[in-house]
Amino acid sequence: MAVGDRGTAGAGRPAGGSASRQATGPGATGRAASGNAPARKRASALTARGPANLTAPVVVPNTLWQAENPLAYDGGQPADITHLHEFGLTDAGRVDAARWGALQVIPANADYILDLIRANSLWPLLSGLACCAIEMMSAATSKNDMDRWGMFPFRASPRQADVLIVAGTLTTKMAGPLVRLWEQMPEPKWCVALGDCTVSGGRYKRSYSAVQGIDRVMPVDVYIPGCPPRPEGLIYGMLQLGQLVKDRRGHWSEREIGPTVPDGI
Amino acid sequence: MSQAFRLPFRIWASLTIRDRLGLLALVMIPGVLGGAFVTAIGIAVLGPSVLDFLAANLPLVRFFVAATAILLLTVPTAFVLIYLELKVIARMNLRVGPNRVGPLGAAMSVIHGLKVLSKEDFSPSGVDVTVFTLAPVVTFLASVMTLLVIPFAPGIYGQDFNIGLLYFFAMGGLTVLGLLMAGWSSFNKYSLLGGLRSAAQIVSYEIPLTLSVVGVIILTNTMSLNGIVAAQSGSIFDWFVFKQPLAALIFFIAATAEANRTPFDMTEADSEIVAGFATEYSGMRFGFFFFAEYVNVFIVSALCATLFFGGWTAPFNWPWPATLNGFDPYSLGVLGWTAIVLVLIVGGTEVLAPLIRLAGGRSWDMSSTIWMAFAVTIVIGLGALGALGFVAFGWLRGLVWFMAKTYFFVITFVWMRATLPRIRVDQLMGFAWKWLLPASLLNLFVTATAVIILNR
Amino acid sequence: MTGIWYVVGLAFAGTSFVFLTIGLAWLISHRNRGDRHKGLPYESGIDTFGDTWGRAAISFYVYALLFVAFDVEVVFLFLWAIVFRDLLIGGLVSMGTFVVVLLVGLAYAWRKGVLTWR
Amino acid sequence: MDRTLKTRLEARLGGHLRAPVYQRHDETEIRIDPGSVPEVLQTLHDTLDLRFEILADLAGVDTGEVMQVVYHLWSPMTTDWLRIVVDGISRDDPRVPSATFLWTGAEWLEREAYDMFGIVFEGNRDLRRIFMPPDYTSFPLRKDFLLPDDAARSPGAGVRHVEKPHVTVPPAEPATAIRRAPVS
Amino acid sequence: MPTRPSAPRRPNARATSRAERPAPEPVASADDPRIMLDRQLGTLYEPIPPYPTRTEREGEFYSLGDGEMFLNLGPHHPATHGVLRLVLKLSGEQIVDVDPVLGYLHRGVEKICENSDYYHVIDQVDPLEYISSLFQEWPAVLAFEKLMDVQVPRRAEYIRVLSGELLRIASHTLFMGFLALDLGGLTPILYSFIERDEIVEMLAALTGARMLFNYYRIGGVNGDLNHEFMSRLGDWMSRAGKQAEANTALINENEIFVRRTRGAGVLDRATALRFGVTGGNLRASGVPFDLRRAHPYSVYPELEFNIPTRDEGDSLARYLIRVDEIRESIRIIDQCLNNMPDGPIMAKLPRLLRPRPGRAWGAVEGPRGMQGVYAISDGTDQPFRFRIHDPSFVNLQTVPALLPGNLLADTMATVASLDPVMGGIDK
Repeated sequence: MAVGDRGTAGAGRPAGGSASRQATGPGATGRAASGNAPARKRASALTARGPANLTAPVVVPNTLWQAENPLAYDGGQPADITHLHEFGLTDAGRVDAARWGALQVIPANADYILDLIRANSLWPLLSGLACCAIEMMSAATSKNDMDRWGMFPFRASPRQADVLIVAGTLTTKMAGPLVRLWEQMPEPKWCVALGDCTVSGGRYKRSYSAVQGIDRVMPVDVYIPGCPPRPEGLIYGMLQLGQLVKDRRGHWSEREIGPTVPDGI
Repeated sequence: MSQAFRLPFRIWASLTIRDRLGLLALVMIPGVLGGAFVTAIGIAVLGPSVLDFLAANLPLVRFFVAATAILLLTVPTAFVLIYLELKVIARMNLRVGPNRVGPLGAAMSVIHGLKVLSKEDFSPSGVDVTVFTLAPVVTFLASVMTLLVIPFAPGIYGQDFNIGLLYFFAMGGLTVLGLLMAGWSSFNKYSLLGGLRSAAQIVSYEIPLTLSVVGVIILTNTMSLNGIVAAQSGSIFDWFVFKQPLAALIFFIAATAEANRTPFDMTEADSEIVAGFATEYSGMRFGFFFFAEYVNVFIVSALCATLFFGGWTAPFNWPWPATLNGFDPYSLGVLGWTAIVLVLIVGGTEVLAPLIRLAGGRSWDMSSTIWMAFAVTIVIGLGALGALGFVAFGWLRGLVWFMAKTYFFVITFVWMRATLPRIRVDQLMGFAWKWLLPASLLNLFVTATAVIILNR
Repeated sequence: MTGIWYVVGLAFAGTSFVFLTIGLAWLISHRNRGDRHKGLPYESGIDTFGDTWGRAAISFYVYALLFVAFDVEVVFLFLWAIVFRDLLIGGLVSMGTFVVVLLVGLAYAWRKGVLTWR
Repeated sequence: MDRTLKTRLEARLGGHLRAPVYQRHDETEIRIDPGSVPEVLQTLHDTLDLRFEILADLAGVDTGEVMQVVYHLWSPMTTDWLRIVVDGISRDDPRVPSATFLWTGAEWLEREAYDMFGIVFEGNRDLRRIFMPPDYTSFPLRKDFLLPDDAARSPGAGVRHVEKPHVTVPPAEPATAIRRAPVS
Repeated sequence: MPTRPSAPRRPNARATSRAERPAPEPVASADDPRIMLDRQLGTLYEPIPPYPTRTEREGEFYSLGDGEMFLNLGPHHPATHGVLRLVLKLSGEQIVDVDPVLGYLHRGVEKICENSDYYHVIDQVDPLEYISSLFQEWPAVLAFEKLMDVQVPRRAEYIRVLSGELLRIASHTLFMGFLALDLGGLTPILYSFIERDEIVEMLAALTGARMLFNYYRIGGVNGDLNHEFMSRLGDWMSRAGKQAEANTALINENEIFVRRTRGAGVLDRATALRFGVTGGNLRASGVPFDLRRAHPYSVYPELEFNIPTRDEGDSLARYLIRVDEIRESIRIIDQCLNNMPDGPIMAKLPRLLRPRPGRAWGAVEGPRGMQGVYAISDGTDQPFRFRIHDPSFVNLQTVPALLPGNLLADTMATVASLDPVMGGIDK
């Protein structure tokens, strides 16, 4: 969809020199050692490490957020499910039966009308992580004015926001707070992944501390590639989100938890 | 929710849509029929006595009408103000502002409000749910009940208390209670700071606010707002803004702080304490805080207009004698007016359609021509009726002037919000206690001395 | 004194209005779906430390005390202002003394540095 | 490059230099031992004809065999950057005296060096992890910390810190096992 | 955050089919026990973080006095630029102590740069200084050119200075807007973004990117000046000075703004030097240290401009310094346009760069201070060590020294006036 200035510029340059270099380096023994199961070992930096200690693998515990409710999101999944759309294939977490409590006739019809309203009043959460946040602000300011579609009042508190625009690289240290923010937003809520780093890891595909695409920790409704995408790209993505809301009118119980991309993108 | 409580929901959810509809019909049809029957019997039997009862105490009827009108008018007022703020601030920011939803985005605020209505109303685990739910109620009430005493026009007011001003301040003071409840019950440090700030701020600015109007009371000898407006009727120079300029200034500043507007919006300073007292609020309970803020702005502006700018009195006498020289609009009666309106509409359409066809040339087909003519006729007719009413009815004249003055101050508040940064909390307090309070006392005693000296 | 009943009636009407609206919102709004994080207090996405309902700083209460003193004064001033035309010079003198006493108190508080936010 | 600076440096702290002063472009480089860091920095900062007042940078370096801490200083008395390479810090137990007694601003720079390399700065009163989470137990910028070629396909990609186990240097071919920086 | 009991492991999604998947149990409502906060387990009432303090300073910070409480600003907070997290120890509204927590945007750029070749490094360092990313490329290419003894053509140097000063103006304009926004003013940020968007669009005409340009090259620049860039620049320069005056007049004359920033966060000369603060923050404290003069690195010796300096060292001074620097930058751009030489824009270089082993340190004066790069080459096509020195990292470290004793509202006035960029701070 919205193509940024240089598309996925600088997304991790596969192997090339580094692979060959590491083959000459300790990667030779590293590959041999990489197979064994990780055993957690707390080794303080202050204790002198002999070669014997160095050979033992140092495994870092997962400091990410883990869902208390396994059906809600992908928290605490075994590592074989790395993307939420794989989780979405399993219809676990899809069913929303508790949503309407007593009245399942009236609100289903109410949704049909209310989603038209929701699509026209999407309040983003004022949360900027990195570079893309500047472009997000630029999209809200005079030159290209998101307020025209009613996307303007950037709420500072997640309790009053509708859309979480994840603008910028999500690191493993920030993932916990961000997922908690997403959790604390009231239903109905949507998530927009802005920029390559949030879509797929982008230029930090090879980093040791960046989450490779936020759809591993939270559901995403609209992906906006680009590094960074232009403000027009963000506005187009938000309009596509509004279209997505309209397309799903009255079908909230089937809302997919995982990442969903509207047609035509 | 306990399992037992959830059981009927489970059963209900297990039904199909058709079964649910059938079940609903099974319950509702006899209910509706029976209700209609009982109502008919009741009207037949009790109708006359009820009418006599209502006729006996008209003030009660009047009050019910007033209360309904007030409650139903707060929401549109808030919507108009929100749209005004969106659009005016956008213009001041060199932006366009909402322009997709409705003509010029006029429906934007309504859409926002309905969206807030349809959001999940979530109360976090840590909060004190009772207080958490009561806080927006108190805040909203505090702003709505002050509307009871505001004279919109001659004869159009909720109630005319002889202590109207005191009642106004008493009710307005309830706002701090609501904000403090919200901040305290939210179990959130931002909310706590916001609530405490609002308490200290509103409490501090209550003093200059009330002291600044004492001079007006000395001049008018009454606390009834109608009396104050009546005391200012006449030419523009009878307005108290000319007799009490300092009081007017102090009142405006203190009122800004009372309404938590920029530059005094410490309570929801979003760059310091995220959303202030409303941080944990979502859904409609947040929406009522939202409403209350804007209704407060309206009320404060209305009171500024009432106390110092002559309320509904016209700033100048109508330049030409505005009489319908003896024509009494009531004499025609409903039928007469209906006939006139119909004739005007049909005739106007007939007259305008050829003109529009001539002006538009080929581009207008017949139907659109006629519709256009009809619309133009309606607009012209409404304008004519409005002018007629403006000349004929005093209350309409007063309402127009009152609203004009009030919205002038509303625009001023919006302007200040777009322009000024926020002042620091210690500067806020210092300003209230070190400048406004002595100034208002000074104004008070200068007024008293002047009254003694001039002896009038 | 029927005015109080008007006030009570309007208060009742307003309360019912608010609760009816919230009830309507409850009908058409979403139910919650999420886990424990949703109930946690929002503090920039981080766990909060310490008791939120702990003791607040003293500076807030000092203003409350000042407010009580001066608000009572204002109540007297209102009544005094209404009848001011009747008691002209005497009323001015007596009220002047009353206010001056309070102002001395304010000046004392000012001197003590109460009015500087802490 | 500033020749006079070389003579000044040799005159002031000749005893501490473990290698001849090396000058290239607009940089003057001296090499010292970890033990003499406080003395050298104090001298450079206080001496009137040196007056290296501004700590431009503090960087850790892992050459694969030893650790280094590199200071860059700026002085109004010369047109050169002064680079102080503290050489010969053992990789197993890297310890360097802190520079916070002279430049408070070195505190976070040292925290970063500790976070990335595990270099312990004795005397820094706030030597915590600064970038990585507190319970992180590895040092990313060490040379035996390998990036996976494609993080997406590596075990535990994304949702947990991507790491390969530490390995020892096989003593057989030290020349090729770890690329050696052109030091000494 | 403390680790929570992990979720029960569901069977492998690929292995089992939908039929044998356990029926999901949705959470019913807010008062569902699974959402209810169990006060025993939650860290809600713990006065301090649950883990033992690791250092002396941490122990001193995480000890509560009477009537004090901790307050988190950030990592998600409207006023902390990006994901900075400030843990404040408050008594009432007064700040007792501050503990900045970084690393929420640590992307491991240095490690990635050490694993990518020299051309790729220039692209990788872009997002660090994401408001003015050219100043992050500049020291990198300086250091690399020192490594491989490249002589940069003068036209390329002039183009570098021209684009750099343009971006400096954009960064300073944004700074004013953010400062006003954190003080509660709505409008200045929008005017700032108008200016910034114009500059950035004209740079996009030059470099092809709007934000992360990847424009400087080792031994030159990527593209020559083109017609669209020059025409946009001409339009902008014709009213740049007037526009800057208009934008600043909105804030300078504002009594509230001046009262809030004057005397807030005073950073005296000695403290600034001890902290190693650079850039406008240091010049606001009275030290005329500007690398463009203190250690000239490009064609700056040929250009004439002043180094504005102030002595107050408070937020207002830091703001006014930026205002003056905008004027100076406009002067520099004017001179660049006047005596822009003709000639090549790139030096002759091989496709695969293998500089001979050595070490180099390049530093330039960015909008926030000294942007430095320390590069070690070992003869391969990838830097052996690539160290990035960011000014805002050093500037931000003065916050614990500036804030205590002030009010909560002063946090924004001070942090915003230091003008941090979290991308560079967290690398």
